[in-house]
Amino acid sequence: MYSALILKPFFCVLIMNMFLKGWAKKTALWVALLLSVAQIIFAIFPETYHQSSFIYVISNFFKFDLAADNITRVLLLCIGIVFFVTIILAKQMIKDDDRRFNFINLLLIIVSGLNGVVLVTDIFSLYVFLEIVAVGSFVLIAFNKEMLALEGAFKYIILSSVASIMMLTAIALLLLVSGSTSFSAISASLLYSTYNPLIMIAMITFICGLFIKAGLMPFHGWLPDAYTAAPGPVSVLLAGVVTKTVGVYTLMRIVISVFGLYLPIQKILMFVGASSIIFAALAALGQTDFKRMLSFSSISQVGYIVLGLGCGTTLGIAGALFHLFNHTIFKSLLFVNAATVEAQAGTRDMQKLGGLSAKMPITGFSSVLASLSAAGIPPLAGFWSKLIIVIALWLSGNYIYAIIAVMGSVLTLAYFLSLQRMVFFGKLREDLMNIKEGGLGFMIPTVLLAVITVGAGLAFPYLLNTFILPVSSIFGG
Amino acid sequence: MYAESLQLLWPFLVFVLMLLVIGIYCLFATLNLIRALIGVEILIKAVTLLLIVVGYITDHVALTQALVITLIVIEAVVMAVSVGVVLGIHTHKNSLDIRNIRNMKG
Amino acid sequence: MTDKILLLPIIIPLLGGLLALLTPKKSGALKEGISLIAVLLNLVVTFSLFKSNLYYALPWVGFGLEFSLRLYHFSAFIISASAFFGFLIMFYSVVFMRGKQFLNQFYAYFLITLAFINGAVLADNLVIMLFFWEGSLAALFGLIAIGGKGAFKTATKAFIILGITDLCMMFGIALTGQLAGTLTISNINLPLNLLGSLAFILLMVGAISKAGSMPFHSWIPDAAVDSPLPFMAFMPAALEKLLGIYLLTRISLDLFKLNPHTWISIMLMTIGSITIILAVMMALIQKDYKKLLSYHAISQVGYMILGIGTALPVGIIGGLFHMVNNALYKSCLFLTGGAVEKEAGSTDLAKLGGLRKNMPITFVCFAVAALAISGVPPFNGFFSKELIYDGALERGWIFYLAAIVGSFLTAASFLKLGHAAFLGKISDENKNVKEAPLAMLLPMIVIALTCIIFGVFNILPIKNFIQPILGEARLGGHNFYGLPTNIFLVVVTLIVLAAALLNHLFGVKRYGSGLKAVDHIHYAPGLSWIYNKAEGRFFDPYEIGLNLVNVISRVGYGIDRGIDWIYDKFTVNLTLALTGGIRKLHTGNFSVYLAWSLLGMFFVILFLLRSI
Amino acid sequence: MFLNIIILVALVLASLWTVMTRSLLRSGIGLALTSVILAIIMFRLASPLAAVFELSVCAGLISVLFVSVISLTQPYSQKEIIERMKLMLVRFRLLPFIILGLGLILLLIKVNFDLILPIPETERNVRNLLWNFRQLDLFGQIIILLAGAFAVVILFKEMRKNVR
Repeated sequence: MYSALILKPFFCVLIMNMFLKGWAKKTALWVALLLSVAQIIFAIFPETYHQSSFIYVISNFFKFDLAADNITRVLLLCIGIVFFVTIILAKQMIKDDDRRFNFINLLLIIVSGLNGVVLVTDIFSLYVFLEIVAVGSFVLIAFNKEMLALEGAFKYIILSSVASIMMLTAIALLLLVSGSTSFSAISASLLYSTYNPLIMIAMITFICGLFIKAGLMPFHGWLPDAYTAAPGPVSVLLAGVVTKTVGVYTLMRIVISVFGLYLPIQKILMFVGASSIIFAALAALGQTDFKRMLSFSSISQVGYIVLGLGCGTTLGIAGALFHLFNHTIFKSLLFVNAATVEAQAGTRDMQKLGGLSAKMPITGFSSVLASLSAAGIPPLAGFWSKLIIVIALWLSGNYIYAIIAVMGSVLTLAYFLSLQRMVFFGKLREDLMNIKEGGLGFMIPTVLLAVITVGAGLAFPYLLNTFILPVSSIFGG
Repeated sequence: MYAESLQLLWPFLVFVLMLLVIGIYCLFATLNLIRALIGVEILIKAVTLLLIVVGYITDHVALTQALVITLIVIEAVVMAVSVGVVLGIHTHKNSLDIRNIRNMKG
Repeated sequence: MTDKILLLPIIIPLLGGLLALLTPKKSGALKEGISLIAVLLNLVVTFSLFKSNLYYALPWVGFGLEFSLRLYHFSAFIISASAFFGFLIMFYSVVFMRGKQFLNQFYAYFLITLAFINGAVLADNLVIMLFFWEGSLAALFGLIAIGGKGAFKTATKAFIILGITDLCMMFGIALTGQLAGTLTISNINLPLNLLGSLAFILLMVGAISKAGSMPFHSWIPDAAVDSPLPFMAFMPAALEKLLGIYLLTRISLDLFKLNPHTWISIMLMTIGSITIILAVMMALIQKDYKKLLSYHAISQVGYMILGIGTALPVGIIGGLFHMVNNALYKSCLFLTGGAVEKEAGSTDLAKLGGLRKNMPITFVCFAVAALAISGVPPFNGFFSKELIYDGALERGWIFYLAAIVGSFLTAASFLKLGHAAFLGKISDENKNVKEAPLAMLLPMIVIALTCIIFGVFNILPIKNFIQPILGEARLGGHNFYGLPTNIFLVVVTLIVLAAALLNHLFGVKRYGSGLKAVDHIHYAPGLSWIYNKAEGRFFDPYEIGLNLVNVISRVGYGIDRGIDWIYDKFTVNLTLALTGGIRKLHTGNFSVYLAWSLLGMFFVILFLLRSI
Repeated sequence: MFLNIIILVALVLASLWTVMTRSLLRSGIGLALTSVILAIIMFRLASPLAAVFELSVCAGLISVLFVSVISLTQPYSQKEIIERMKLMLVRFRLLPFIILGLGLILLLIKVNFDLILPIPETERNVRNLLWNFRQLDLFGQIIILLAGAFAVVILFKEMRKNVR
């Protein structure tokens, strides 16, 4: 039944392009919206779907080896939400029907790929779906074919290709001992040969490839450029789910259920996570471009997730997962705000902005919410996830990393305060006197994501129970 | 028989490594966007060779062939997209110089 | 059911705050009604809970975090006091804030602050306390930020300073939890060994910075200028003192056993003394009503910390009593300041003067509060200061000296303030100033009356509220209410107060001709001949003394600005340098990025092969 | 094995030439040559189907792609070309020595891998294997081809519009 998640977007694209092209150009948007809502509902209530419905009969025809647990559900939910938001933004920001149709098609392909990444149980199929997402992202970054966008796309292409090479090398070397590419076969064969240097190198090469895809600190060079240069909806998609799924979720999945948590790997994860937190936050502090600052902030927040993962305890991984979810929500929200500001004010340069809060109250208020959540101010959702990560680090004896995590929080606060001061507070510039709040297409995602941020913070005990349980189930079996 | 075939691994591995170094060096040294893509191509060739060799050594030829076929298809698509991006840069700058794509820094 | 009632002091203001936030902008009366009902309900609930001992625990998220609240005499006392101030100041702000901007947010943050402070006081788990504590910080940020232009910068400053100190507290809580093996406050009882002392200091930093002690004070004077005035009466003057000193007392008495022989006690007393002297020096040279008061708000914390730092029963009782008294008269003073600002339109002392006739009731309230803060018998400040003097003298004359000098300067500065604002000749533009409306006068009158009652009948608060906090065992059968026992101290105090008055009169005579300060005879008719007689003799010492005070004030100013510089410039520049370096590394060349990635992988592999 | 080594050396030489030759056009042709040599190795290592794909897609399609792009873009002015020739030589001069040194040193070292190889698989038919066990990969190929089609639509077709 999970194969439907991959098949549905694909068949939608196929049918819309083959038979109904004239009609589909107008309605593609609504079809995609419907799909995203279906995915959100499926992620929250997986039981509601009937096994006998038409699409499932079709999907049973394919022999896909997929698996899902509760972590997957969280990711499917994130993908669904960001998918939804991106479509509405695209409706607002891309006016031309033809171009929008192409955009939606590629978006559907990316979602199909993301669902595949989340669900596969085979390391080579994982690579295939990662490439699908990557190719889609390349095209979407370069969608407007502006110079900067092409530049960002090219850097992404080169670094992503190198990451793919690393992962393929690792896959080939792992084949030497496992003879198969499925997760279970590899993890079973690793039991006998973990401490063989060749296999060790293979594992770490794979992890480094994922580091590049996730954009962690020494491996992050492409990320700020790609995020900054991409069109508004694409930045939301990239920052919200693409790098999170492709890099971070995959890292979690591979480290937890394939390689297993060995101490050296844990140490590396924690070190890389901590360096991302500190250095990316420092880099963010000096930015003057709205989106570029958000991109560095994204790197820093991913550092927290990896730090929690590297901690290796159930609590740490639960915190990492929760932070992944929170980060998806608040960073998408901030990128939506950036898109709104750019569309209304015509610039992303924060030195040319100021005092927008008076004219754009919803955008201003929601960005404050998102910033505070990112900085870990109670009672917003970000506080809880960071708290869990810090507690987990402390309990597992990694005191220095716990302190670094808390310090990173202060830095986060610092750069978000400077962002707020430069963009939303202060004196309104004279050339911006006539600025207005963005249209409905900006406001729906903004309000939706802001509500989720606040709601997740308040409903935290309930959410934690739904996050703690899945992680322990992974450790159990 | 296993041990015998395992002895083949090292020489092949060395040549794979040499190809990888050539590709990486090309990425570092080139001043031309297309040559950067050619460097990536050479990296992919190295990995393809590695996969085939591993399949031969472990006697999983069918599996590695299946993987390599998929890999080649993906490679072709990625290259098509990259060439599209490079052409886009060329229409803007009328040049393929890599120093044109250093606008975003800091 | 009965123990769930403990949630009410948190839920009522919180709900009220959210409702106030959601009410439409135009319906002013609705917001005011909601806010007033919320504070009133809060007052009723806390007062009705006053004598009870309750414990409420909600099994929460697991891993050692339990949502537990505990009500006993101390926390009941603090939440009742904060409910009392919350009610009065809310009553006052309804009139004061009318017609200002951001009303929704003001009421919402006000009530949310109240809710979080109640939560922090009631919490019986360190992490839960931290949660409410940080929440109140966020609300504080909001309250300052809605002030007007420049307010956002001040708010950021406050946020950064308090954020850093809260960070210390966070580490302190982690360390305490580690040492004690539990996070439940009532189960912790640690010795003050090396790690224990470290934990104590970290927690203490959080507590005294909340209370506004040096060197964590520098946002308060800025906030006095920028933020709405009822905020000043509410947060720095009343509630933050209550909360900060509450925590300080808890960690000194319950979490750790502070006794007079530890260096921590000396350290606390030193911090207290320095705060008293430096802040009051700063207060002396201020020329703005609100700013002068805000420096006193800092200086008075010094007395409380000094009192608690003595670790003697008499000192601790004095410190706690002083906390209550300070909250009373300082909020009263700020409220009079608000009345003056509202009616006369300015708080600049140069523009004020002679308001006594136009605003008689405000003046009387001011006079009562000013006498109380200066420690004049029989107002409440006198008794608490006597207790602190007693404790300080027992621990060392130097601390006593600091306290008494502080007292002298406090009295002097309030004479100056009262004289400049209410006495003297009224300026032309202030001719038509009227008395403040009744809703603003009422809270002042109530608080001023309480000042007198707590002074004359000091048995009431001390016996009922404060002595139980220490418990019978520590008191050892002593009682601390009634008249001061040490006559020597009383005499010294009176001499000092008289000296302050004399000093003031000479100052007026010498420099106040521009003010035409004949009115000071009305102020103190019996002393005029002493003043005339002593003019020649006291002339030079006064001049020298004034210069000396000036120099010390300048030094104090320098220290103050120095601390400010560390917060404002140094950290910022350091981060900017680091940031610039990291930004320079991003050259935009993808082969550089590729090189980082490959180098990163190289080192990771190296590490891995080494660790096998 | 000796023949294998010779072919491998040829592969490395071809790729070196691809990277280092001055003209981009020759570089594209060199890439095709590398692919052909790789295909020969694949034949020799019992992977004929993969070799056929390598020949048709890499040596054919991708090389055609590169060559057509190179001829589409007239990269430099005459002066620029001369300047770049020098730069190029300087930058790539080290590469052959590095490769030679690396190859010699590593080939002389004898490394034993202490590995337990897996059991040989039972399914020997590539087509059956692809269809029965790697259906997801096949499906992925279709999706990525579709993505490639849209990429071409977006990046190439609309570009014409812009250029005119």
